[in-house]
Amino acid sequence: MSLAPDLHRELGLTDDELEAIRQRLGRDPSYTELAMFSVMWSEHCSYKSSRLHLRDLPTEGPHILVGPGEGAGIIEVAPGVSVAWKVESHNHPSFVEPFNGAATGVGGIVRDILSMGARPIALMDPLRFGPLDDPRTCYLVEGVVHGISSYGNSIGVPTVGGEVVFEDCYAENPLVNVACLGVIEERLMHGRAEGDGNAVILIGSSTGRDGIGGASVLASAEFDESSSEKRPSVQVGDPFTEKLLIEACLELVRANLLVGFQDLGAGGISCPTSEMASKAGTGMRIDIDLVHLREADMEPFEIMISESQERMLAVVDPANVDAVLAVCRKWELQANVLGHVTKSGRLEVVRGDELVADVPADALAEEGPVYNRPVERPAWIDELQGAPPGGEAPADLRDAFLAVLGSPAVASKRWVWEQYDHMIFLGTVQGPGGDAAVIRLPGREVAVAITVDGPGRFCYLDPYEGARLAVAEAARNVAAVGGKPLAITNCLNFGNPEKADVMWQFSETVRGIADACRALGTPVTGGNVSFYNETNGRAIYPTPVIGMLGSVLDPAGAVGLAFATDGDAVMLLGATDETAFGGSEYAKVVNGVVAGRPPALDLDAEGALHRVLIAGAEQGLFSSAHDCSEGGLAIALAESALAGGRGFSLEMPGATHATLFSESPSRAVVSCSQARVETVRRLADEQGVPAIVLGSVGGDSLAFGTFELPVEVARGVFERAFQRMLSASMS
Amino acid sequence: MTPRVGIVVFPGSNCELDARDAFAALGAEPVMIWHAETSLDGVDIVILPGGFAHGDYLRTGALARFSPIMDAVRAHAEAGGIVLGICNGFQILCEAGLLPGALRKNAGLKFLCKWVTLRVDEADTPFTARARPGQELRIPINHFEGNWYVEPDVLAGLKANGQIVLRYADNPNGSLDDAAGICNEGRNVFGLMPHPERACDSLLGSADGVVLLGSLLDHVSNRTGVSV
Amino acid sequence: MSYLARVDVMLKPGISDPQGQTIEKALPVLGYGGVRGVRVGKRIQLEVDAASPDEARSKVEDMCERLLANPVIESYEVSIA
Amino acid sequence: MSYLARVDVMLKPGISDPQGQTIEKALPVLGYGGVRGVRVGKRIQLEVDAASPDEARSKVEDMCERLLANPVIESYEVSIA
Ligand SMILES: Nc1ncnc2c1ncn2[C@@H]1O[C@H](COP(=O)(O)OP(=O)(O)O)[C@@H](O)[C@H]1O
Ligand SMILES: [Mg+2]
Repeated sequence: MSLAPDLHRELGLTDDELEAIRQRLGRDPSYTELAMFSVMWSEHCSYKSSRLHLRDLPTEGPHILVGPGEGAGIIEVAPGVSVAWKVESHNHPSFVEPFNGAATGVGGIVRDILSMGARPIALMDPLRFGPLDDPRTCYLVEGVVHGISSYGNSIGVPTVGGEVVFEDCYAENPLVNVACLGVIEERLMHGRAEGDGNAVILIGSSTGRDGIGGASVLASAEFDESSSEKRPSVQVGDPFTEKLLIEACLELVRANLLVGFQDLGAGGISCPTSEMASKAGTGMRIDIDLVHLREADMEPFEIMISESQERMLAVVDPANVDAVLAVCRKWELQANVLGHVTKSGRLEVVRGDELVADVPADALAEEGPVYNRPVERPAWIDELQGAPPGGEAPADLRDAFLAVLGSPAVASKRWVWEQYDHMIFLGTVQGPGGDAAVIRLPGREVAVAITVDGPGRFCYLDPYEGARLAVAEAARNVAAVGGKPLAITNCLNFGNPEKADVMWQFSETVRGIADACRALGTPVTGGNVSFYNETNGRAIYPTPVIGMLGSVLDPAGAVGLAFATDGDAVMLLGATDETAFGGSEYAKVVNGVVAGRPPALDLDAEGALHRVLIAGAEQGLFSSAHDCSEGGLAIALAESALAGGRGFSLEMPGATHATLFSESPSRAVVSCSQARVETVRRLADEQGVPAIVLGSVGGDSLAFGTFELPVEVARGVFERAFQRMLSASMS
Repeated sequence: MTPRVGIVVFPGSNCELDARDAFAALGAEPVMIWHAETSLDGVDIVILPGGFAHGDYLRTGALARFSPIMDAVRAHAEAGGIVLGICNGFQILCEAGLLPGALRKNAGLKFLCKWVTLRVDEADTPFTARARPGQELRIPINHFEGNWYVEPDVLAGLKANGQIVLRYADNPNGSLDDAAGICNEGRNVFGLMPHPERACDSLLGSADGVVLLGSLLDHVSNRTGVSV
Repeated sequence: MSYLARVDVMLKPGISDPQGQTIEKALPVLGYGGVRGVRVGKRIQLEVDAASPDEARSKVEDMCERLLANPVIESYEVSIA
Repeated sequence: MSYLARVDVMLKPGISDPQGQTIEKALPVLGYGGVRGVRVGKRIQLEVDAASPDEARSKVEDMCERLLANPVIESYEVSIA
């Protein structure tokens, strides 16, 4: 059969890519094969634009059991205790249909974690939207939050933290990233199809025409106009089936009935079949007539690339097939033996006795194109960095404080996280609202601290510095609760990689992440790249979202951000650069400026601060600890006060906007009993970290010295701002 | 010998492990019971845990009440045995007719996961014996359908019989008469929206849930001579 | 024979309907005045095998009584096509 | 004049309906065989002020596009009484 001349282009494959496919096959691909290549060689699945750069990331460390390349990274947080940690993006689907886009985003990352044999025990949702005064934004916020809430709550995985950020650049390209933490129960699983003759079993939902809108051009003549209607690009999540899938798969892993397994996500059945065979150096032969279909007369290409949700592919020793099917039946899950593992090194797809695809597994999974895209530092960056950062003094310091406290980025996100079950599994020692979440692992006495951070404004001003700041802030959040930063996962959200300036932002970002991770000893265990977040030529800020994971060996010793005791001393750890306003919340909110250079970061000073925070927590010195980030010292103090429901008074002379709102990094506000001030000082001195007493906890007002206001006034602004802005622009 | 607590697991339940761990920590012996079973094999207490049985599709609890195990649960209840439905379990007991009323979407049309304060308005039940009348308990809620409703005349009867056991100090979901937890006329079947199993460890924010779960264990220990 | 059945399940009159109220509040904001009494319920479609429309109807009504509606708060209507 | 409008919102064909599928799977267990194609949607009732049935209809269809239905995945039918 000969293909229409530019069919491949409509499928997003270049002429060169088609030629490469011809060479691998030694012939023209069939429609079905072309569809399979189009998804497996897509940017999303093949990493063709990012792979060269990602190689520079440090991925090894004594506690890293599995690095990039599998469903999720695996980190040993304590002897014999391992966790899986991974972040994924679901940006575009969430823009098209916020509720289902976000819901299926949760489902996807949860199956990644599950594919390692780990029980998913926590989610985090870094979210980015356009300006909050735009009704469209509010529609998206409501839909995305409801989608995450209804899916995550139903499958019984707590959503313990996240981010909600608002910038104009995300208006047409909202970012919905989701991170998931899992704990290895019995044994680690791998996505490998070992063992000639082993059975290949598809478990879970039936397969429909979900998410193949793009490939509709392959529809053969008998399909009428409504074919696009027949192939909705929107996928509806089914959390109930996902929950059954989790329990059934974990039971299969516990019973050691699986040789290997992998989730189905982008690429549908084409992905795990080719990847598992390729990783094991084997082949696979499957009959798609055995796939449990949701709709009649589906064509082979539809079955092979359908992205129907809630499915897993398992490779099983023939002797165990009945046992596997029995477990699936108990959990009321569909399970079908599709075929078997071969030695051929090829993925052979038959329908009945017709061979519809026959391609080398490596060609699909491993030999996708790799591009060294042009990289060029954009001219506009110099102008941007040269401009004043917006650190001018405000007309009124108190008003400025309230403006920053009530800005969408800083104000409490309670409206969001109260819609998430953040307590199930009885492990949430610290949940949303703090620095890092502290999650005690089920049935174990150790906990992990997890956080997600992605300072897009800093990265826009300087991708390299911004990326380092992102890693530093994430690690600081973990250290603030007393956790030892161990490893990161990351989601790299960018514009169009075919543009040299976007690729420059990307390469600079990866370089920054790599340097910071080396300096802080936190290797990269994996992540995800999302390109083409761009509309009408307008790209988002370069937005690397860093998911940092640390260990907390004594959960009871974890430190919270809330001021706890009247009379405690309030101390600032770390040096303040009073000029660090580039990309700061103050500059944006008070002076309407996003320009200049981001705050200068010294990674040695950062590491030293972390050592002080961790040691102080271990020795039980702190009543509270909270890192300084958005809004600087003023907001850090206010958040600790509001969380503790008690005020403070600063004794330091003449606190100016520069002292209070500068966002110089590597700083934290701690409180401790007066008796311990000297011990804290000594601890800080040993690490070369400046430590000064700012004042003391107590009273019912935030007394900054140069101005002051009642705790309850601040609370009203902080707690109500977000919902007020939401409902305001709904009306 | 220690009280045996049977925890019924429906497809889509998700708080069964939490219930298991909370009761185990209180010295009871948890027994997991799959919904397709037909026997409770002699457990002292039956728990219908929280979650989303059958995805909460159609209506919360609508499909779960037809599970095979529910006949045994009904028989246990009719024989005076203790049955406790937590959150989704409460919804299932209402759908099954073992407790009066039905649970509608929260008045605010939002899922709510937060700490609330409950007031014990009936301290003379097996579920609240450890509490003082009027005692306040800090226990989290976690639901979208916790807005309890019952016909006015039925409500009058329930109040007269003191079957509204727990009330919200500050009604979060529009529930009729601020009801957070109720019991049947025989005072052996209980349902509540809040999650006492999530409040049995001060490291997690509160241990007030022990008052309620502990009361049930006391009750069966005294009655059957088993001890905790 | 197979019949297409439509079931409409609504909250009983007098039982407050937060979904309806929310929509009713949102409509004026979007510029739709003069809208009252918004009620939101479920519409369930199904194909039933039966010998006659009447048999189909009684089969579906039976499902409503036992499963599709909750008599405490909901009322239902069945139509057979 | 005021008109009673009924709006039926259903998922478009091809969009999977997990809720419908789950109910369909449960029915045989409850002794209801021979039921297929279960789909669950929304039924919305409202009273609209309008000069004519046609005006009422176009007003409501307008609301469907903007608020009552999600055109990306749902289709709707309006009937005016
Ligand atoms: N930004 C990144 N940094 C490091 N590894 C990455 C990054 N993006 C993707 N990877 C790794 O590449 C592999 C493929 O990524 P992805 O397609 O997201 O995994 P999955 O197939 O589970 O969705 C994964 O192991 C992932 O960890
Ligand atoms: Mg922080």
